[in-house]
Amino acid sequence: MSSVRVQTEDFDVSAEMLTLRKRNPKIGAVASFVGVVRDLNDGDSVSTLTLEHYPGMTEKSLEAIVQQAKERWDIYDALIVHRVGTMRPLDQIVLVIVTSAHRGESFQACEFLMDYLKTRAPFWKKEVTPEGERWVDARSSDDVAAKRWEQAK
Amino acid sequence: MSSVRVQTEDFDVSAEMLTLRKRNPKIGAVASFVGVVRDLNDGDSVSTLTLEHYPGMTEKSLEAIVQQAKERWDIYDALIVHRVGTMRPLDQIVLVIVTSAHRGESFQACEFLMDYLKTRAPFWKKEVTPEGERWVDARSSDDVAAKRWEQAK
Amino acid sequence: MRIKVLFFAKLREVFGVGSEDLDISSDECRVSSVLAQLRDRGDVWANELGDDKSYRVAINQEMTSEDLLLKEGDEVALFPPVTGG
Amino acid sequence: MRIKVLFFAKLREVFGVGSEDLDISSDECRVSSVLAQLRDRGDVWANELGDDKSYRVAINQEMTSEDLLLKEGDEVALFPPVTGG
Repeated sequence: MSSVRVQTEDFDVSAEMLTLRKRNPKIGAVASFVGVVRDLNDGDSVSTLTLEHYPGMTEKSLEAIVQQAKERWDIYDALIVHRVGTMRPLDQIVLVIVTSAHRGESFQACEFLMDYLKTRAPFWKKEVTPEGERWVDARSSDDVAAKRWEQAK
Repeated sequence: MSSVRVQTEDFDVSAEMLTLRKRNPKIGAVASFVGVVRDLNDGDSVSTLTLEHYPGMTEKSLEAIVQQAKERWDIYDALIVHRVGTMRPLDQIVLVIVTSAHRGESFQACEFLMDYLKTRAPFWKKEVTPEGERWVDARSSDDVAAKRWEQAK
Repeated sequence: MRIKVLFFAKLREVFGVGSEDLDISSDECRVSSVLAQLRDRGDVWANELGDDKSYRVAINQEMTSEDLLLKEGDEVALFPPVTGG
Repeated sequence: MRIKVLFFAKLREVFGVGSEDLDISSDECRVSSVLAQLRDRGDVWANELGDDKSYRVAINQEMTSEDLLLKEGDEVALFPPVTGG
């Protein structure tokens, strides 16, 4: 089973965790992250958010990121589910789950996966606000977050 | 609604997340951790694990830890659910969920809550192995993990 | 003066009791006085609460490593290092 | 020599096209040659791919900041900094 999925449908965190966990009774730690559509961005209210991606490259880049996490930390498994298409405030956008024997590795790998996904996976957000449609700008804080992992370790 | 719960029943991660999230459309990040019973500990197979606690002090200490996290990071909410009683391998033991606008705060606060919970909340684990019953020893690595937060910031 | 003493986990098992009311004769009672009085029972009490053993103390449901002064009705709990999560 | 060029997000919208086959006349074609050829179209092309603009390049679905040599059939994608997650 692939550890990355790009889909328009919503996901269920409990179900995804169970699928990952069932495979391995040695798992003691499950760290996860869910990204959610906010009703406010850069001071404007957001009515819808549309995610575009680069089919083919998206899956490849996510798989490469998972592979890096597995090489770097003593983890059992990692899953990335990223939605594309149009979403509304409170909708779930992205899910990352990492399993390991002890908690430190899961926490670190989960944050690493999010930081790398944010700067390396070809997704783009367009939001609709009262001012009209606009493409979301990349944040320099995301570059800073991703760079941490190059220095550390 | 209290942000900490001690219970014998299992919990559903998705349902707990939804309850936390519903309250606030400004949430963009949901970090979580689930601790799971492993079938192996210190080299011996584990058939059951029993959690004892100190009613009253448990809730107080968990609430104090959540309060500390809220003072320290810009987060919206935090939830701790900890099970007591007898569990088996693959069972969920503990759940921590943190919500915030951006992901860095959620990740940090979630790991902090687990590290502090591990060293400050009055729970004790007893496991049944082929060698018989035994109380689980505290790990010095947990003390080290908790100490990090005193230096950092 | 009377205080309440609670024992948890391994201490509860070894002592065979989870909770007891303890009468303290001295006027000024500190955590160390309670521990001394319990150790005086000898056997498992002296052993488990010995200086070489690591156990934790909570007063009125708050962990402390200080030798605080106790008052009538205080709840003193003795237990091993915690292992939850 | 023919390569495939893809545009995403804002670039796709502004150029009004998501993908096109591009014939390159020169024998040695690098990323910079493709960019130069696109900029020569003027207007939004010259503007969006100007030196002052920040956009990313992926060759055969891998991001790169190097001016690599391209070969027949390569897939070159141009897009703004990513904003997923």
